[in-house]
Amino acid sequence: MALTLTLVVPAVVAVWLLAAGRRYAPRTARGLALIASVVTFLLTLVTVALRTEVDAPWVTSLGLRWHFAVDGVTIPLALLTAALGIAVVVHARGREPGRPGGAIGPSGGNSAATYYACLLLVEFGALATFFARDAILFFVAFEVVLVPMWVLISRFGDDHATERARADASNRFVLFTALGSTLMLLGILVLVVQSGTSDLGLLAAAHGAGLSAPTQVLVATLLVIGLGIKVPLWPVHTWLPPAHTIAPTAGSVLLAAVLLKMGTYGIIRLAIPTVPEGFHVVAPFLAASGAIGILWGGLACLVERDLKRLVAYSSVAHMGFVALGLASGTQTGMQAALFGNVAHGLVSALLFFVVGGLKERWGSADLTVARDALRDVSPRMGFALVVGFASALGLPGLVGFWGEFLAVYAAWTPAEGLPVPLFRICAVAGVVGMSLAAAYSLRVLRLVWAGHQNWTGPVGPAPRRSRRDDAHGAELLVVLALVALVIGLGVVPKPLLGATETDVTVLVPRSSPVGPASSATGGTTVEASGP
Amino acid sequence: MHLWLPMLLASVLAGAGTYGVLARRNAVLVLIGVELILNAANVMFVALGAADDSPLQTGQSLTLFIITIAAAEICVALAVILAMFKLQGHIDLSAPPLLTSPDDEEANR
Amino acid sequence: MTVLTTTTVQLLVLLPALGALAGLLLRRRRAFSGLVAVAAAALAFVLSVFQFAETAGRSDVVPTFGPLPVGELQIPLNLLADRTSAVIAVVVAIVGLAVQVFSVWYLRDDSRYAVFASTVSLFLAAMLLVVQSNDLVLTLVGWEVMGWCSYLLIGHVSARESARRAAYKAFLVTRVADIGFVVGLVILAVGAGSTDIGTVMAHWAGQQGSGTAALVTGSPVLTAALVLLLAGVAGKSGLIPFHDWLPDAMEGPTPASALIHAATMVAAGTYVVARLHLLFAISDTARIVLGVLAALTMVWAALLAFAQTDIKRMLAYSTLSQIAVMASALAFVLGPDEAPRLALGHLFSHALFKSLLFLAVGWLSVLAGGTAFVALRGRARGRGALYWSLAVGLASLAGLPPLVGFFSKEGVLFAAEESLSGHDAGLAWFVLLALVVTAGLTAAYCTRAWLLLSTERQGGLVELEAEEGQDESSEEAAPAGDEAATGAHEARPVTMAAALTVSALAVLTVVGGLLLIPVSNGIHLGLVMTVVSLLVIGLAFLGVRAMAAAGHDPARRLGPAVADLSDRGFGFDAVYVAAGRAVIAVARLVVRLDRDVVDAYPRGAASLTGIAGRLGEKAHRAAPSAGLLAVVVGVVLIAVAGVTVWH
Amino acid sequence: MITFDVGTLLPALSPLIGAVVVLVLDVLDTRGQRVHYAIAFIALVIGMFGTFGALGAPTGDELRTLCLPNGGACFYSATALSTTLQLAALLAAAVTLLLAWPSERADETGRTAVTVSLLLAATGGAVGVAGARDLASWLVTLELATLPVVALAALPGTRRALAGAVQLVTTSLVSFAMLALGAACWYAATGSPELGPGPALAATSTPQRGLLALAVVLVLGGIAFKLSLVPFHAWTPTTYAGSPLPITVFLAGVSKVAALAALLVFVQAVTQLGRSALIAVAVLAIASMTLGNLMALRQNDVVRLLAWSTVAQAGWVVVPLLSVSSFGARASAGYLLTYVVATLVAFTAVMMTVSVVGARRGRDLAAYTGLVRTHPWAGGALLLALTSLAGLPPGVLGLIGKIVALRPVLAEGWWVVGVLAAANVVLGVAVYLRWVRVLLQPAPEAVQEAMEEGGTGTVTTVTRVRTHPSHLVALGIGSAVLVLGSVQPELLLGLLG
Repeated sequence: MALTLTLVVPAVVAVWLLAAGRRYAPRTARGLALIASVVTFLLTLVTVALRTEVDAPWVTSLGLRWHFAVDGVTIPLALLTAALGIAVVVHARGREPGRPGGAIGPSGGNSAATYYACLLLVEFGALATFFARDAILFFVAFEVVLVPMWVLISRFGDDHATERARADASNRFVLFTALGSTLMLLGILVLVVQSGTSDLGLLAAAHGAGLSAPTQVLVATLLVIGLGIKVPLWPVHTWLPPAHTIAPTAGSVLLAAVLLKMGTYGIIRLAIPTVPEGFHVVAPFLAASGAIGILWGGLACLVERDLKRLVAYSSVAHMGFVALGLASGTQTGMQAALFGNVAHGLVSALLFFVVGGLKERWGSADLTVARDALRDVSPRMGFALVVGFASALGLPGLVGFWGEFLAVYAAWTPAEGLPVPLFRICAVAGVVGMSLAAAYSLRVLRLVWAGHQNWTGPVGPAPRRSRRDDAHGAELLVVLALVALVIGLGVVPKPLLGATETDVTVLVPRSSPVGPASSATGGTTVEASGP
Repeated sequence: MHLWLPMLLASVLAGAGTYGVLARRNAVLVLIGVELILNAANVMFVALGAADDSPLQTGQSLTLFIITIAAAEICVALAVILAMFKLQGHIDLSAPPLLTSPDDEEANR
Repeated sequence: MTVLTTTTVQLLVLLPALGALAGLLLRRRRAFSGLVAVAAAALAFVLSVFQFAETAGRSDVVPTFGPLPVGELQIPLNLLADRTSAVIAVVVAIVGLAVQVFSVWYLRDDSRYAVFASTVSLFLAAMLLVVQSNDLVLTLVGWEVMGWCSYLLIGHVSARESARRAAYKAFLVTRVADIGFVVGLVILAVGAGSTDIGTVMAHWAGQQGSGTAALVTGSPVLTAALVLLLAGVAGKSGLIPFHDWLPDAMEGPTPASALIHAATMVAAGTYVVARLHLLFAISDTARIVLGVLAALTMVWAALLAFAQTDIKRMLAYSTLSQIAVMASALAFVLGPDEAPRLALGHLFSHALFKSLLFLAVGWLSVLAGGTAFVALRGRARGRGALYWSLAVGLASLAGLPPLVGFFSKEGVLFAAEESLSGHDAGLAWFVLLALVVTAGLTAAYCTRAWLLLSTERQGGLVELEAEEGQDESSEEAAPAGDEAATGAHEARPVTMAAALTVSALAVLTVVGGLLLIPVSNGIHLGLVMTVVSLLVIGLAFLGVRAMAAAGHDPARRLGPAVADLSDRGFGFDAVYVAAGRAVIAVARLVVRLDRDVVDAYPRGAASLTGIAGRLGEKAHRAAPSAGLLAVVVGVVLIAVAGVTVWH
Repeated sequence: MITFDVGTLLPALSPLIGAVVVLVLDVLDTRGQRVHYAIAFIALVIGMFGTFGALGAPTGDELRTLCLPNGGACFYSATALSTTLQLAALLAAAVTLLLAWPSERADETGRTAVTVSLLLAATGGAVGVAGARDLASWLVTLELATLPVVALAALPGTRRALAGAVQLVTTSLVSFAMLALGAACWYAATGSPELGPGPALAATSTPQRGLLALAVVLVLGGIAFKLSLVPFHAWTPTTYAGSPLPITVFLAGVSKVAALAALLVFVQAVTQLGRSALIAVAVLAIASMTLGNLMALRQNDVVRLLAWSTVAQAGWVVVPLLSVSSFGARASAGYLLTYVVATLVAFTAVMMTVSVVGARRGRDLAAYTGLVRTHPWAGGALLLALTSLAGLPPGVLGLIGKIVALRPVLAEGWWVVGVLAAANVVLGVAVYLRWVRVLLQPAPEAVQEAMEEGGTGTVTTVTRVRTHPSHLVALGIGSAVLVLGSVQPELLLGLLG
């Protein structure tokens, strides 16, 4: 029951806002949205606590069931989504489109209600995706987020950008993702038709029993490519930077912190357990593309001028680590991927809130413009920025570290049968990527936080500007909460890892026993391809 | 009697008809081509109907149906062609028609 | 183990971290944050002493969060409390406390003092974590956090571009070196299936014991892992080729330099190697690499130190060479666990006298308004405590008996001497030579520094003008950075606490020899080497005295060119710059590829649809006959397709 | 004597009877204008009621009638599938009727009777063909569904209308010739007029199975014209753009249903097709998807856009037939339903806009700027319809339709076709979102002010035009079905049994 409500509440409120919202003042609309998101969050907590489950027939002629449930893999992402759902609504305070000083999008009439409705719809779609336990239902939920996010980008996008640029960015987003999800649908359908059920639980339990090897490979390929576009993996990532650059702050946050996760989550949920052999064949390519993505994104960040694009490229790099962990096919890799997923969710959310705020203040996110040192002008934003980028460069004690380190470890010892040398190369690439991350993070901090190298203005502590210059009110609240999470989970990662542990053992059979035995095998494999 | 003779005739008719449809630009001639094809069908029906001896003379009755429908078709077609001739002054099918004219506005309202 | 030890060790790591957090939260109230910082350090000191008492002759494994559930890999996240960790913890805590107390006075006018203090506390926590860690992951955590803190401290005065650059350089160089470190750790952990240091060593050593042919001298994999590990160590400890970030790190406020150089960051590398020395003992290759790197670095740095025009930079180079001296001890295998003890012994003494030197110099710089020798010329005279502190510090650095530096250095020499007869005699000879040369050079630059600090400038007009000339040039070269060193403090007297701190360190440096006993199991003196080194030191002293006749700067005898060159670290920085340029070039290439190749497909598809559409429109001028043609052709096509095959 | 079950035949009969009644009435009283529409509407409603008999029947069994004595073949049967299609046709016809409903200004042409009766006749044909089970009635009803439309298209007598009509009539003639030939071949191959699995199976083993194949492909070609599959689509844009909007709606709705119904009758008769014939189907499907989307992407005239989108959707309709089975047939019908509903709603919205701003402007994409704000109901419905055509939520109905259509394809292992279809999904999304973007754009200032006054605004003229009530009814029916279908697609798909 709680589960159903969790999904129904945001959807209904969103529809209501769309239908009747035109008469509402932005304040009213925000109130409704806020209530909705808070209720959703509470309901999510209840759902997670009670581990409730809904299973009712929906489209019987398709064998499609209204089947939602919760498990360890879902919990962190669901909570993250629900929490960010509140965050984005709170953060939009005073920024509504069509308001004087409203920072969101070009104002066309009073469209605040539409804006909030889109946010809620995205939240609804993401939650449904994470809770779905039916392959086809998963696809349907997966599609739900497309149109609202498209609207967010094209309608409420950066008003400094031209109409054309906004159209381009939003279309790239929606077309790429539509292609991806349709390919995924093909994979799902082949899988469902071949194995006769679309229940993810049964599919996972079967571990691909009764599916011929070619079928498995076909399914795995379709699924990985389709979901990979959403992740986004290396060669198909080009939709991300423009989308992030144009999207409003909240849009970028949801995009990076929630939508991208749907891709990796899909791989974990759909591809790996249902067609293990097929995935085994695809894994090396996944790993390679992940590794390339790590280096590619890191390098691109070194010379990127636009701060938001930079963060977008860093997302590509970080998701590369997740892909690497997934590809390794071991439980460690899976844990790494799941942790990395959430970690990147938090970090990218934090970074986009801060960077978006800076862009609102500066009018542009161009790094080549010389500005006062952020640590002088607005220390709070500066602090948040430092924490964000420190975590982005994988600094231990912050949430970013664990996922990446474990991913590298997992890549060094992939599951049996995978090409060890390739994976070792990928692991090294990962570590190199970490130092690239350090390079670009510090580059940004050096330019933005510590002051610009060609800055000719007054050196030293500049006078504090007006209160608006620094984070305050809602923005401060959101940012601080994220900072707390980033540090807290970084210092004590155990709860998060513990939450996913048991279900990972369900999804992936333990590849190699631990302890001395594995040390022997580990040793020998090392021998096999030692330098 | 052997079926191959009527079949041959049918195929010749069909071929001729198709040629007419393709080669002719004059609408009426195109109609004639269509008629030829239809008659090919009729020939087949009759011949085959003669061959088998089902109680309800299938072949022959089908032929009648075809003829009737063809008649109806041709009526409508001729009507349209007439109107075309009135409006455009020619019945050349290969000529792209003029679409814009003042009367469209109110006609479509 | 006792509950007491457990909590002690946990708190030892935890308290400074909490101190950092609290300091950050209280940053508005300067007094509080200062108080918190000092208190945290003091508590850490007490706890470390307590641990020292507790761990007499035994070692305990201390749990923290409990193992991490990460599938196949085991990450117990344990700490270890034994004699070694206890001693090093003590010295770290001492230095930390000294730095905190001192910086309360030193950074009095700094608007960002609170942040500085908290960073130092965090730094302390990280180093203590590395010291206590019994888990590769925890080591890595502390290791990286230290790097980050050093970044923050060096870039503390971020108004100066030079400071920003130095911080950037420091972190980047160490991080690049860490590529090796991380991969090495991963290899070690993968082998053992666990990151527990005990397990790891048992596994690899056990493999060696199992005596398959490949493993007699350590498997190639182990060697690879260790060498990679060494890369990281070289980064943090500033061995060639990663050494050049350290002198630039002088951009940080002097107390920060004291912290980084004396006890924490640079020492961490040595400490980790000492911890894993059991493995290094197996792999000759790794030890040879270590020995050679160390030998080169110690001489190179000592050479550079001599002609520095800025005393902080001189001290920085001396740190480089001293760290290399420690490391060189680790290249040998003596009795069970003996080499590491000697190395750590030198670490211990170096921590004491180097922190002493830095704090004293900081003090002096406040009085003199700069750290360039020109500014400091003769300023040490008649400063009482400060005068003697500097004297003791430099003497100990030069290795004069009976100061602590003497004993520890002799220990290292002893290690090398001992292994002359070992199966790695070649390495021993090489290192020994380097050590002796370094001893001489060290004595030389210490003498020079002392002469410059203690003797007034005298001489003719020409000399003066020349000095003036050098004055300006060196003003530029000098970091001149610390807000403290702007001379604003001339009026302000040093606080008792700060003065006491320095003096206390001085005392420790004098009596440190005794404290050394527990560290390296008594005093090790090789008779021959002692004599040799004392001779060398004496010669160097006399030589420099001679060069400095009539109050000249001995370095000036080598000509200004040398001075400039050594100020620029013999231009080693260029190598880094070149590397950076190369990476950026690759990055630009990547961006171009991203735009023109990877993204070409979607754009191409878009334009393709456009073209196709246009063609389609051309094909659809609404001529009826065309439609008919299409129909018939279509049917024929399908017919052909459909009839040809039928089954 | 042949059995004759009125109840079963009612759906087909009532429109035809209605047509006759209308004509008679017109003879009696030439002034009756709207009464014709009323009668027609009643006739259609009765027809719909007639379908409930078969729909209510337990799944699987079919009501047969017009059977030869002593258990001979039956010429008419109503399965769940066919009956659903009939219902769809009747609904579509009703909506068309509502859209064609004359406003206060009675039209002086006095053609209402003709128009209405033609509409009814065509509807009757469309309904009949779904149930036809023998060559004769199949051919007759199929043509009955086509010919009146030609007349309707030509009726306005404008140049555009005529151009459309000419295209339509010539193409339909040729395709009818093809159908006749196909029928002849079928007869030659099977020796029986019955369109059932029995004869076909018997024939597949005989030497004349080549003829059977020929029959299949000829029929396919003939019907492909009505479905406007590439390359038989040439008439579609011209005719759609030329004929009056209600007739276009009829073409887009009822005719498509009729065509598919006819095709399904034939396909279900031919229980197995050669792989190459299937390849032909696949090629047709993919070709029409691609060309349709590509062309639709460039249109600024919304009617032409919808015309081309019809071509694209036709591809989606036939793609499931790659599995020659009741499975495939149901899937195809299911997709057709989703398409018809969405298209009807879209056209209704267009109609409303046209009725406000006039034909020329109303067909221009620009006229829809900010429609969601200026005319929330029409705008919202249009948005829902477009997303449904694109197969994206909130148009869940269309999304489910895509799943339904693709499932048989992959079940038969045609995954290459699947991938191509996926590419076309993307194209389709581009096509429809192009329109949606316009809908969502902020409305022009003039319109904003008009909104304040409560008038209905458009780009240029801000006039208070009261939208025609019948349009609103049509919109209501359409969007109700669309929304219900999106919330619970089973309501539609379940009908197919």
